[in-house]
Amino acid sequence: MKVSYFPGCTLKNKAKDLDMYAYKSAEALGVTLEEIENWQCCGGVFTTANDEVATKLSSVRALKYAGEKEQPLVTVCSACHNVIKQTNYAMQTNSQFADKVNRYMAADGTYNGETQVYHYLEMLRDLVGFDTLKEKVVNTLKGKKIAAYYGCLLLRPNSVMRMDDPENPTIMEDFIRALGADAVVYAKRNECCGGYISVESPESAKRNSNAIIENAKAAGAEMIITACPLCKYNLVKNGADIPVVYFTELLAEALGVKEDTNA
Amino acid sequence: MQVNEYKPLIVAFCCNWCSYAGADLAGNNRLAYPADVKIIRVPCSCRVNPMFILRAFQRGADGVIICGCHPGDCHYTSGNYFTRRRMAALFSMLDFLGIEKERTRVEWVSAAEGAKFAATMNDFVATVTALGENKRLEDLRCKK
Amino acid sequence: MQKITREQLIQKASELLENGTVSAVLGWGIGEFDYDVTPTVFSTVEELRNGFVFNDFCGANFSKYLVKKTDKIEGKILVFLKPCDTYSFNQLLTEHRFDREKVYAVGIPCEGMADIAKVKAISGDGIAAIGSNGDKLTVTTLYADEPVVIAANDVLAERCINCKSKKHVAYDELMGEEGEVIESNRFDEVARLEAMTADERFAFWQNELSRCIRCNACRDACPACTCEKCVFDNPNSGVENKSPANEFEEKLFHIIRAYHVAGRCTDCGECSRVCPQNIPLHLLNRKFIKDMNDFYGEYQAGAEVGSRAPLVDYTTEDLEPGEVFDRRENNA
Amino acid sequence: MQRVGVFVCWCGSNIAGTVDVEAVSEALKSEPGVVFSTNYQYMCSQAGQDMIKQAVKEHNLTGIVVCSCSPRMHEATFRKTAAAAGLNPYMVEIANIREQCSWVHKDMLTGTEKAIILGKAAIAKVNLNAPLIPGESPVTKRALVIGGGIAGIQTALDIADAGFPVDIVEKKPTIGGKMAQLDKTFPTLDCAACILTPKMVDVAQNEKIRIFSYSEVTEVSGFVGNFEVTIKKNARYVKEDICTGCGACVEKCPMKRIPNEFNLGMDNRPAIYIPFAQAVPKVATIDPNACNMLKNGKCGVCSKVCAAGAIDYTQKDEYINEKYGAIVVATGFNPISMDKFDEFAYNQSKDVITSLEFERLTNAAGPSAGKLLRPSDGKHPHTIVFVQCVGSRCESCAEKGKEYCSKICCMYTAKHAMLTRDKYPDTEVYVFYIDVRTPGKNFDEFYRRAVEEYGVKYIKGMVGKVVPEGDKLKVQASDLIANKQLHIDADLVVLAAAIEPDKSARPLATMLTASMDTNDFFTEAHPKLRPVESPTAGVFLSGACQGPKDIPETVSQAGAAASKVIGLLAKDKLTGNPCVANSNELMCNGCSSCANVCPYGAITYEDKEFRMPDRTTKIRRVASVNPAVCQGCGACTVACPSGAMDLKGFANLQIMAEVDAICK
Amino acid sequence: MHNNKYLQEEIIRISGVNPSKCMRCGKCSATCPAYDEMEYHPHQFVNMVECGDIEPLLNSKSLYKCLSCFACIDRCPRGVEPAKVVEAVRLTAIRKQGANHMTADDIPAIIEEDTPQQLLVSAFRKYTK
Repeated sequence: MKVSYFPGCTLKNKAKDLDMYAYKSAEALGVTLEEIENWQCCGGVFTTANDEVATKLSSVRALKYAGEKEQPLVTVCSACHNVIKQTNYAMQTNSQFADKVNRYMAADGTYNGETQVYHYLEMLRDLVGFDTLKEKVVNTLKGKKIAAYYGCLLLRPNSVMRMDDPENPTIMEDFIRALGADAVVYAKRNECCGGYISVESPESAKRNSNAIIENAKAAGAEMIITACPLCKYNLVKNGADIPVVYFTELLAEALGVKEDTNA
Repeated sequence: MQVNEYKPLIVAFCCNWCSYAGADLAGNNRLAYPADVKIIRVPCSCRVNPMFILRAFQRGADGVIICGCHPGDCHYTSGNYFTRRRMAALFSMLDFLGIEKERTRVEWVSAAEGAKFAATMNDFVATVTALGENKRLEDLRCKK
Repeated sequence: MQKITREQLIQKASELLENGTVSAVLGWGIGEFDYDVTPTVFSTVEELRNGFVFNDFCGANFSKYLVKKTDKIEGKILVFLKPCDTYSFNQLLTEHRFDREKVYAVGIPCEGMADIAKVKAISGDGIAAIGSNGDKLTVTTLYADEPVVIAANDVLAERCINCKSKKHVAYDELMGEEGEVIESNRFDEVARLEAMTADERFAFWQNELSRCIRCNACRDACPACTCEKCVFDNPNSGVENKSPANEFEEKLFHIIRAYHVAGRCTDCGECSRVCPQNIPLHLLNRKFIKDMNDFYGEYQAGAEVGSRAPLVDYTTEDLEPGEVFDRRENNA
Repeated sequence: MQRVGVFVCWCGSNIAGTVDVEAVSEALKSEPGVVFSTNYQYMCSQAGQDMIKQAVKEHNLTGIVVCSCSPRMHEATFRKTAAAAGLNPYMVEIANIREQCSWVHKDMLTGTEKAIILGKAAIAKVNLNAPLIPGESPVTKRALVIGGGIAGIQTALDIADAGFPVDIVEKKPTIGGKMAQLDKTFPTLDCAACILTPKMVDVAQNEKIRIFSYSEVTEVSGFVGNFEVTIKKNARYVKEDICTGCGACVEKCPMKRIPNEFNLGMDNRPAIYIPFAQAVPKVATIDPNACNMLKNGKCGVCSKVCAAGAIDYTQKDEYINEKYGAIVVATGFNPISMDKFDEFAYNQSKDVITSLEFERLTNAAGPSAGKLLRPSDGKHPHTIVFVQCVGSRCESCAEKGKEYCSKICCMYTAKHAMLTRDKYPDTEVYVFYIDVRTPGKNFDEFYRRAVEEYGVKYIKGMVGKVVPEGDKLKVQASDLIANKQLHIDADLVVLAAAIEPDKSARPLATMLTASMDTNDFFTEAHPKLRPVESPTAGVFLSGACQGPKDIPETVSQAGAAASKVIGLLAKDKLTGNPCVANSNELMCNGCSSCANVCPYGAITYEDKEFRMPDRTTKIRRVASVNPAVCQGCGACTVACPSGAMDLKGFANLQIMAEVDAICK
Repeated sequence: MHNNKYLQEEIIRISGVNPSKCMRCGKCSATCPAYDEMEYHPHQFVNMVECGDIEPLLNSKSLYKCLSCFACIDRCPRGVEPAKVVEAVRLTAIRKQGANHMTADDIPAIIEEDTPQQLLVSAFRKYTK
């Protein structure tokens, strides 16, 4: 299986792990990630304003590129996924917006939201299948108590993201279980870590991040996994005293390709 | 807006048990729709003979809409299921003859759906107004 | 060229008349011209010898005549049925239009009938005689010195080119060999029209229907149009009109006629065969048949007695009238 | 052609405000057949009706057109007026110039124009009207009540009290419904069981009432006065007439760990069970999904311990056919699922419960024997947060929740809060509310007592998130009055879940051809004037199946439904709807198309002899309609190719005349 | 209270939110993770836009505290979408010339070794036009 892949800015810099493990693991699962040529930054945040067009064009280009290859577009970073999925939804449902965008895109031809956008986790669940994943696990993580941290960007707004039940999601827990570990369920897993507020009011981000860690620990977590570099940054920077790792790293470890990557 | 505003003539056949009551509810709630819509009450949407529809077009109607109970909710158990088949066949035939398919419509509107009734009529009138006068059904025979 | 001959048919009819199985024979009678064949009732062997014909112009579907004739005759009536006629025969039985006990049906094979319009297009007018020889028709006209020889296949009627079945679905006795239901291309023309734009379709039908002279031949020949009183003849129906009163009327007539026979029409093609203006009326019926096949599953009227036509049936999951068009656009 | 009188109603300013009634009556004067035309302030008033009667006499009217409100409102009124004036009541036609004209159009000119056209259509139709005489049909003097909660119980008792036999069909093993699960009832705080169980016993002992428990209605045919119903009696594997309800089997059954639905899964019951001590009928039922004997033929303990020999593992579902004159729907409600509201952590913590679960927790017969203990650890909760409107009052297109107010939550939450503070004064009780809605006798007083006397903390605002952490539930909420975000460490969170109609209501509505609204509540025939009747004649509504209701309302509606049923069953004959199909034999081909589409089997065929023009006779098969069975839908009229089949009151010519009048 | 109709309409247009759908339940503010940072809370944004009382919002630091976590959007029972209102007001404020809430000059003070690009990109997208 070949899919188009949008890595995003951070995955080529501060979150190289997230990217590399994603590649290695996909390979181990028989999926080829074909990186979008000349991809540009998604913008980090989706602007909900009806009249913002220019900031969404790079997402549309990525979507169109995948569409032309008749491939689903896969993202790993929660923020990229959120921005691209919301942009795609706007292209599908808001004809005024789509019209404006297509005028900008005139030279490249029109796009109307045909591409299917998958988060890497959704790819594992819907395209690969957690059962298949389970079979490919080499190093079982049995006995590890792992808490999934979704944050906000993967799940909301649910009317667009449609990844899972936004209040009681299970996709990451199912992922953890597929790798053989115990999934720790805690209520704050879908509460915001503070995101970019750490620029504006670091204390606020600290308060939010700490509450999340505390809640996960109270539920018995020994490790937290996340899909978002910013989440990881906030949780770690604000003093997480249990490991916070990217879910792809955990995946690579279970699939036995982690050492490869480091070598 | 044009000075000589075109007003279409719309005939709506409404089932006594659902959409006619739905139209009453729209009235009770003062949900406006254009006066171009004239309702004929029938006991069930299955009472609507294709002949009535063609007759309406023949006499100058620009659009005909049939409203019945939602499938499964027919007061007579199965009337609207027959309506659904009859009208699917008839509308497809009219389209086959080159007559604008937008001039005919079937909608399921329950007695509780006053808002849907008004919205449906507003939409249908807008669609038919955009099409303009019904010429084709009258003119099929005359070569221009 | 038919595989069965006039002589064979006369012999069969005579036999059945003489042994008392039947008291009359419904067959093709000699007309003014060789191509002008008229449905006729024969009561004696002599009448048969003098008046019975069987040639490439015996397209008439006798099923409909049974509705009236079975009442008029004591005992059984013999009817010759080509494969396509047997569907109409069954359909009329489904609708209880005649008493099966009063009919002795003999199935005969059919190689397809000729379309006189096509013959005339080749031979020219003034046909004096048409002979049949092998797969050829020999046409003698008043104006040509030499008879024109035409390949029978070149003048096959449209409905025979698109023959849907060589199989008889009803008979008491079968002459010749039984055929099979055929995968025909009969819906191709409908599909071609469907693929046009609405404007093109409108222009097509405007051209066709504008020629209608409301002679009612289509209705009178149609084996599904056996109403005791047609709504168009009934002053109390509200739609009576024996001749068109305005531009709309033919359309109303043809749409309503097609609608009234929808689900009951066996696609025998009599309407188009008898139309003096050569309007392809069968396309209206085929459109309904094609749609109903598409929407509700394959259904062939008359294939079996007692089957329920799509328009007097339903399922709770039927598609919505509005979805009809989405479906077509998606298929396109 | 008729001699038509036209009567245009002003309906005060309801019509006259947007329709020039004078112009309408004037314009309609010159329509064919019209010999008299006038307008009046209130045609439906006595004076208005007298005016019509007077005009009939003076002008020898044979047909009447009233331009007024919807025929669904006053058609019956004006038909009676016509009858009083000596006309056939079906010589009246109504032009609906209120609901479908003056109320939906704002401009006087267009309103008047349309009213005139609607009037013309009615005149065109009435000119083709013929006097109709309704047929009669007998009434089966037995009623069916579907649902055995308080609504069904009250309806059945009231009907039986009037002397008519009643059958109750209840899908659970016992009657009693939701009320049997409640602890106390607002606003008087009577014990629910104390007031309900005597009624249940009354039902059991009433000779006129039969109870089909553990049963469901599977098929309904017929019409008012003459329904035929199939009831499926599910196999309970216990002979109902022999079982004494001693409970020996329940005690001895080895399969003890089946979630107890009566206690909402908060404790367990055996595979053979009696839902609660006062169950009616008090007989055991075997849960076929849990019983080892039924699943794999191993066990048989209950059969061994049953002294009466009531256990029957071979019992089969039984189908009973019965005739009824009237049917009452009393299918009740359920709290909605909390699955989609996990911001409140219902699926994450045992200590987040619904209000109905709270009822069981405080009920002496409940899982904690009436002691308010946390389900997780059995400890006494010191801080309780009640959350109102969970799933109620949501946007209509919302993916979760219901658009309507569930009506009962404000009061039961006040009750819960008050009772908690009363029994456990050391408990802090918070109630988060959007609005407190307490219209009802002694309701607001009750709520105020909770606040003022019992010290319940009512906070205007909503809970946004519940985070279980350790043995606490961290509640994050807003206090809109103080403009603060609150963080409360609670021990128990109680969600006032929205209520919705029982799931069995939708298929039942289809069987009964009774209409429902978009929320699956049954629709009443008129929201104000006929609140306990469904639009389908002979089908009545009782309790929460029609909309959210508390117990007092349910009981009064149950009584109202019963009185309607009694009124119906007291009649020996019902006059039918004369607008039925009829077949013109001369034109009928006997093709069977009409019979194929008739939902009632009202059409039969016979061979009839006809004289032909040539003096011969001919026998033909023709259709005939049984007017007592035909309900007048008209499906046959369109199926008929020859136009032989027509519908009285909605004849082809009449409808075409309306079309012509509108399209002129 | 000043009713600024122009700004009100502008914000309704940009956000696509109909503030009159709000039933004042306060669930948005109950669920907001940035509540304590804000002078005006999500429900007040909706309410003040409905009243046309926009200026105080334009000048409020609350604009830059919203995390765009969309919790208020998903949990609102009436589908009001308060976060979109906050976004529209914020854009109205920073679209004015020189009104950017953050400039490149601010970066050196923020940046650390492990600061992910995503943080800067997001902050720029939120705080500048």
